[in-house]
Amino acid sequence: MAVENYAFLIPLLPALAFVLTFFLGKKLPKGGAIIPIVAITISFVISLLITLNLLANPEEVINQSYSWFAILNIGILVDPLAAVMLTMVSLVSLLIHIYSVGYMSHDKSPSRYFAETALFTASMLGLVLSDNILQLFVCWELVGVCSYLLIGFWYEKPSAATAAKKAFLTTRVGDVMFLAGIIILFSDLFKIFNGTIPDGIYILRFDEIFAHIPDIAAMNANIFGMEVSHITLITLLFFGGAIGKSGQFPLHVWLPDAMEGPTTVSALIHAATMVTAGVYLVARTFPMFIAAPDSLMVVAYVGAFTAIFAATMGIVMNDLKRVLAYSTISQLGYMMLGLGVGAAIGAEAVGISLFHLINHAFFKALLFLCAGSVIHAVGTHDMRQLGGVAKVMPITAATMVAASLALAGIGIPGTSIGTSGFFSKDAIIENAYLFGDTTGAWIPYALSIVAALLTSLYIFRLLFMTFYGKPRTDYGGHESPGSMTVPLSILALFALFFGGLTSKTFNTFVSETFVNNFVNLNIHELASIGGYHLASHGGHHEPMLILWMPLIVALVGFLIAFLIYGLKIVNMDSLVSRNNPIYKLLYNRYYQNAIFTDFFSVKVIYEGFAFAGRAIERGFDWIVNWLSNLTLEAGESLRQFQTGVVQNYATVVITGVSLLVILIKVVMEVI
Amino acid sequence: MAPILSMIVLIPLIFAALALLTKTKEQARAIALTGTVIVLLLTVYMYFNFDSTIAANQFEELVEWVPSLGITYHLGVDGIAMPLILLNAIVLPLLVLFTWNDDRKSPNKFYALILATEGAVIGVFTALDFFLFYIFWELTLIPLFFMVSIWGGPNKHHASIKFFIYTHVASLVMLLGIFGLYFAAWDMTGTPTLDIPTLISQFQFIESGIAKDLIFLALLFGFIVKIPSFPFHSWLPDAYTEAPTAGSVLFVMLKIGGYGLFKVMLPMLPFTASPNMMISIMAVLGSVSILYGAFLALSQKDLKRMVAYSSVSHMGYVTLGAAGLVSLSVSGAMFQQFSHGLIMSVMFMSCGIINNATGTRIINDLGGLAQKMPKLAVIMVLIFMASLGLPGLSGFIAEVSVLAGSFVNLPVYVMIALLAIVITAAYHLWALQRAMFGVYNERLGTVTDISTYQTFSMGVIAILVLYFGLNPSPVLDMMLTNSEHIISLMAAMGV
Amino acid sequence: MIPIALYLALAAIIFSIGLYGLMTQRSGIRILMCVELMLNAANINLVAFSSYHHDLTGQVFALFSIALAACEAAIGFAILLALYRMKDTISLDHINILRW
Amino acid sequence: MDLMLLAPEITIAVTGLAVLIIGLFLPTGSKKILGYLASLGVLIALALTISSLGTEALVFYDTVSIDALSQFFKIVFLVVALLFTIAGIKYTEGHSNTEEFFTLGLFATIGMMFVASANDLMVLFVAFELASLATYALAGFEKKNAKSLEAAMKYFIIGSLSAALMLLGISYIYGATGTTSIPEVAANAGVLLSSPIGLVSVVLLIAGFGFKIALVPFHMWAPDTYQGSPSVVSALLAAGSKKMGIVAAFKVFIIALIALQAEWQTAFAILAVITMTYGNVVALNQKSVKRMLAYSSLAQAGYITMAFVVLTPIALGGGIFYALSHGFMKAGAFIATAAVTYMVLSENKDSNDPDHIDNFRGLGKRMPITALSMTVFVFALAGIPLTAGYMSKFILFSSTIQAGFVWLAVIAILNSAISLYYYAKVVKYMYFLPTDSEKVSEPFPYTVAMVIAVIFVLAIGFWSEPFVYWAMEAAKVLIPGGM
Repeated sequence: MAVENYAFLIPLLPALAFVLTFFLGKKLPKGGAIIPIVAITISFVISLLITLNLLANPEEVINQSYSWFAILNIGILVDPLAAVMLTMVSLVSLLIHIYSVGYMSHDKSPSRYFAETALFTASMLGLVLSDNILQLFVCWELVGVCSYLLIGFWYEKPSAATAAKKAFLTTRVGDVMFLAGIIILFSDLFKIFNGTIPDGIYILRFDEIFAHIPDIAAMNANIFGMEVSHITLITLLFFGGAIGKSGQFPLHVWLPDAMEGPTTVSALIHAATMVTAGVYLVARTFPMFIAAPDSLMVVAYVGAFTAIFAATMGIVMNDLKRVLAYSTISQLGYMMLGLGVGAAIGAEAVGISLFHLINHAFFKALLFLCAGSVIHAVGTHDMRQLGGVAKVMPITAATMVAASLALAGIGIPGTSIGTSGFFSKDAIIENAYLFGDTTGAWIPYALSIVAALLTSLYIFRLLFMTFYGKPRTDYGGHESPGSMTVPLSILALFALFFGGLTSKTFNTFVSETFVNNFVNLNIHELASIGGYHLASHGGHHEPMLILWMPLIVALVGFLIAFLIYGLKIVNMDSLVSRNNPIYKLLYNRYYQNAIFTDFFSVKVIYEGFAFAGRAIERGFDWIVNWLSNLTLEAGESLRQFQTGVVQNYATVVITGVSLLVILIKVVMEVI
Repeated sequence: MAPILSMIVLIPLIFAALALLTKTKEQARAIALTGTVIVLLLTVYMYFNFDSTIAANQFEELVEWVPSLGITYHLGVDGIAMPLILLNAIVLPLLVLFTWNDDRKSPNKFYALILATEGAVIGVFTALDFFLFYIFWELTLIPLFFMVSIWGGPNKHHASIKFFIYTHVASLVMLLGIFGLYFAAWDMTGTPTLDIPTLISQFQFIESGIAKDLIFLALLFGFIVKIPSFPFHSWLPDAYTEAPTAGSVLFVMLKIGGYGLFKVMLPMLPFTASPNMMISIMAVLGSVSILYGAFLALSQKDLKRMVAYSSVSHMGYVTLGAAGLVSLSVSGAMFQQFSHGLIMSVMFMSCGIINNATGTRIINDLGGLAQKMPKLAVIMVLIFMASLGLPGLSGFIAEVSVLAGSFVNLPVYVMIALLAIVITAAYHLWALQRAMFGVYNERLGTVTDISTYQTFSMGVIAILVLYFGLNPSPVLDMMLTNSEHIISLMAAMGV
Repeated sequence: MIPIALYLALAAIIFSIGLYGLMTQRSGIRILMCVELMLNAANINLVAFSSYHHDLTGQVFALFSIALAACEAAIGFAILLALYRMKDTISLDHINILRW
Repeated sequence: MDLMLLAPEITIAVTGLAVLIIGLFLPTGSKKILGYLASLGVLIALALTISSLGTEALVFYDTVSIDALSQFFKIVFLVVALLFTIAGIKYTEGHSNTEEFFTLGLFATIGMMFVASANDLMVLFVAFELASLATYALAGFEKKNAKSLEAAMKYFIIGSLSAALMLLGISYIYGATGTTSIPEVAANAGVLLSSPIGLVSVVLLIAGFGFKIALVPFHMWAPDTYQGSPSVVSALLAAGSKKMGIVAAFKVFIIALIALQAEWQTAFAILAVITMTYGNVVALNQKSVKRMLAYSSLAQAGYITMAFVVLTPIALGGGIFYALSHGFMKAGAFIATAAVTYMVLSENKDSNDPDHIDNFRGLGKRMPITALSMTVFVFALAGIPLTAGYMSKFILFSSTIQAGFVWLAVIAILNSAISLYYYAKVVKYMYFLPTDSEKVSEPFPYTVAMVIAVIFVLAIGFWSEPFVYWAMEAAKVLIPGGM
């Protein structure tokens, strides 16, 4: 099958669409939306064909490399991991594009919007396709800048412009760590090759990197007195990048603000693409993480903590989109946790995490698009002003319920009945249990369970406040047009059934990536480099309670939400008050804005360092000016020497003669 | 073979003289455009006949000049010089177009100075004799000095004199180094010569270690002031800021400091008495420049001044990469020169346009310009992204090569430089956000978007930035050839 | 025979007197005279050395020097005269428009 | 004895006398011809000198020597004289005593030429005085002008003092060695080593020559005189008579007193540093262009003095070459100032400070040729490449490094950098500061003189080979053998 010869078209077509839309879009109806839609459709078809082909023939991994510059290359790598990502990204992006045709129809410059989203899609697809870490970084950054452009799409709104900047800068902090990781990796490989790299070998290619994991692991760096293996260092730095991109604590602060962009952008960024890039990065370089158990531990803890941390804030937000934003952060935490447990279960972790990633992409895109649909219709995203929207927008409400069920992870353990989120999230939580069982680190599991409860609580709170009951204000509104509801419905189907249908095959398919193909060391050897052994998965069975636990807490969460927001048996005003310190803390988002933005960036960097810098700069200027003034003043005072009286001149001459005699004597003595 | 190098050096100078004789703006700019386009055509011809697989000097011309002092008229280009000549040849015609419709006093002098600078700068890149090299080196000062003094901003006198004297001191110190080298070689071989390749190859035979170090440091000082590197950069913000837009662009074209670093310093480096100390000096200066320039840029209120400091920061990569002593880092540093030239010219053009349109460059006084100047906004976003090192644009290639390459030998310094990346992003975005986005500041009055000429010249450069970001090979290959050559020399010495 | 040292001492004394006068006097005429003193002190030296070496060069030199001193005096007086016409004074203390 | 060897000197002498005599019979209105006559004479002498380049001979009982050094310096003096006479044509316009001006100038030139070729201290002293006396008179040429008279008075008094010091020094040398012939002094100079007389006479001679060269602290007259004298005369003083001091010092110290090398090398090292630094620093704030040029002249003298310290053939060649370049640059700069002064005075007869820098405002528009020439001169003085000044500094400074005097070279280089400030200031005034005044016609003879100087300044900078060659040949006279 020749479809692999067209794999390079997957990112290229949207990129081309970007150029065409950018220059021609204004002249076409609806901002030239048709161009990216067609391009992405083709990308999706190719991706799907490749995925199907890989499913049938797992060994037919596509890997093509071309020299780029110096000893670096560009190339494409489509293995199962990449293939599923490609398919998901192109599909979700396609649906969002179609949805946007309606959503953006009233905007001033839809062509710019479609151009930017096309570029965004292209970058994301390019990221997934990369066969080397540098190209991945390139696309990673492009994704970042596209998100900057899209979040700041309504740039005349100061808040949008600020949010865009914040998003870019915060992720940039992670990017720098990522880049540092790449640089250290490069230099290690460079040294391993002794500085002479044979032609045709591209040292930053993943297969090349993985082949040298033992060598890299053998290198140690001394950081503040601690001996750290380079492999741990590099993977931690990579994870630093992932923290930024995937909104993990503490670099998640940009994500809620990113809601300033059009809702479709939020869907694109928070559901399918940008935020998953971090997870993908860790998954992509998972063999390295396997060899660095300390890093995996960090991944697990950060993931679990982020999951609960974000969820707590999700329950107090009143802004529809913000709740979803925190939900995204929280779910990304789950994905990270899923990867982190790899220290216990090996390559399967990639499968589990990716599965949740894909499912989350569908239901989160759906949630955002539903929210967008509501906002589009009623013109506000403050939930306190909504209520009873279900009556006005039945389709939107129905799809929203489907998405919420998926997010909450409702399903019956042990069967194939359940929403997508059920299968993937449960798997993660169960594996977290296993992780605790194997390594003795129970905290991630505990956090993930509580987070599951909170997840259910905030999403049903959202449902009740928005769709249930009576309108709190007179907002009018109507059901959205077909171009919007059709994608919603398709996504709803995915959100409900994708997990159930694929849960058996998906995991093996994706995990295959690192089990047999592609990496010349098998996963157990890698683990032994890291100094530990993977648990044998086969004979292990979790207690029944553990299997049911996620569902139970989800239902508890629903119940609480129903009691408070559905039946209103608890007076909200007593809880939601300025006097409640917990509420205050949560509502103010743990004061992180104050801490990060105001204190850290503004006060410390801007005022502190910049002030110091200016002072030093003035110092330099002062030195230069002082020298020049000194010279000028010396000139001025030496001039006085020339009195104009001729007798003085004679005196000077005569004194000069005498002094010269003495000076010569002295100098000659000295020498 | 036609003396093509003499032609590309002399044609701008001759056209400069012609431009000086013109009376009107129309004549002057036509002459300037003709001259620069001829140079561009010749350079392109030369580029396509250039063998990028060898590190040797090509298109050499050699004529005796002052034999009793060993002075020759010796020109030639190698892979270090070729891209920089190309940079000048490309940007200068566009600069002329950019200023096409400007109204200013004495346009004849203005265009004459632009042409003279081009000739002098290309002269530095082609000279293979230190005497000639120094002549062109100093010759670059004069037109720029006039440029700032005549058409500069309110503080032009201070800025021009400061720039003139400051860099002149540096040149003189460099001259001392040249003298040392010249006579050391003369003593050893018995024949005077100022031929650059010969002198460089003689450097290793100098017996006195102190003499070698002093010569090296003197030359290094001359070059890094021109780059400029922390802490010798203080002429730059004033000069760049006070210069008219064209002057700032010409300053940016002045890549002679970095050129000297690669052409003269690196081949000599392994033979100094204490190469490790020299490497450390360069590495410290480079990495501190990157960080320091970024912080200073962050604290600026004036857009152009911010860009000027960002230039200090970016040029730090050149020094750092040169000190990295890995072919990737060295070629990356060379590429940084090339890329920085392209990016900064558009940055300064943008500053100029904003200043002309609104009458202010204070970032906080601007706002929402993107609504009134959409074309400018697109170009500016692209070029700001390039400047902050966005992949896919030329700045990234350079920076990542420098950082990755240098890390092999200089991990700590690279880590310092990495700290600057976020700050770099911060000030770029801050400026973009405050100046271009947000609510339009009505006090700025009515502004119109950039003219066709301006769009063309900025657009072409922006496209080149993109092109070289995606496909750096056309210039990077020859840089790599040369840097590999340099590194192989060092490897042979066991450094 | 008078030892050469005495001639030299005499010359040195005369020269010093000339120097002293040059530094302290205000009148242009006196300054001119001091200059003449100094020149002649040197002439004494020359002549003394000439007789010491039994060599005529010194005396010839002295003759040339006397002639030159005369020329010098002539020019000097001419300048002073012109100054006097203009300023009605030959006190050189106040002639200092050119300074710094 | 072949009188043809002295043909240049004779030509000048004859011309001088002819000018003087013819002048007596001409009415004031038609005295312009005298200038042309003088110029013609200088031109012929110049041609004769150039044609005799390379000859070596001793004449007048070995008291005068014709060699590469003397010929080279004679060319310097004659070129300066040529510029002086050409510019003088305009300057003396309307003066009743034109003939005196040219005759004095030509006589001064003869004095300088004989200093260059003196092989005997007596000849040297007499020629030195001849040049001095003529220039005393020239400095006071404007006898109705208080400044000119004051300049002449100061020049005269300090000059006489220096002459006395020099004569005293020579008398001691004569006393110690028993001869005044330079080669014989050299042969017997060993005696001086053992006695304090040696040191004293060295210092006295340095004071004597230092007066002409204007080395700090013997320079006191120079700024005042250069400022007060007519600009054309200042040109002769700065470009010509200063070089006379240098060539005299070359001959006396390097040839005659080489045995006392340690003493005078130290002295010159001190003086060079003080002189260049003082000159440059004080020049920074000057408002009178002539005074600024005078201080710059000090600085340049300081650079040239470095040749005495370094004392390698290349350094000496560089010093000699510098003397040539400086002749053109400084003469040109003063003549350009003369043109400006003329312009200012023709607009306002009572102008007090015709050479004030404010009068240079907008000169680029008012007198384009003058302004351009002045730019070339000051850039050359500053040592901007492709000018004579750069080439000179190149050779001189580089040889300083070669000889290991890095500290001296560094000081010189820093000085050179400082000097850029005040040179650039002149250019700034001429081109960047606005003026309301109109364009004026530029006086033709000044223009000719300036253009000649510009051509040479650029030619020496660009086509340096012959000049460098002859400078090096001249240096070989001082230190035979060479490198």
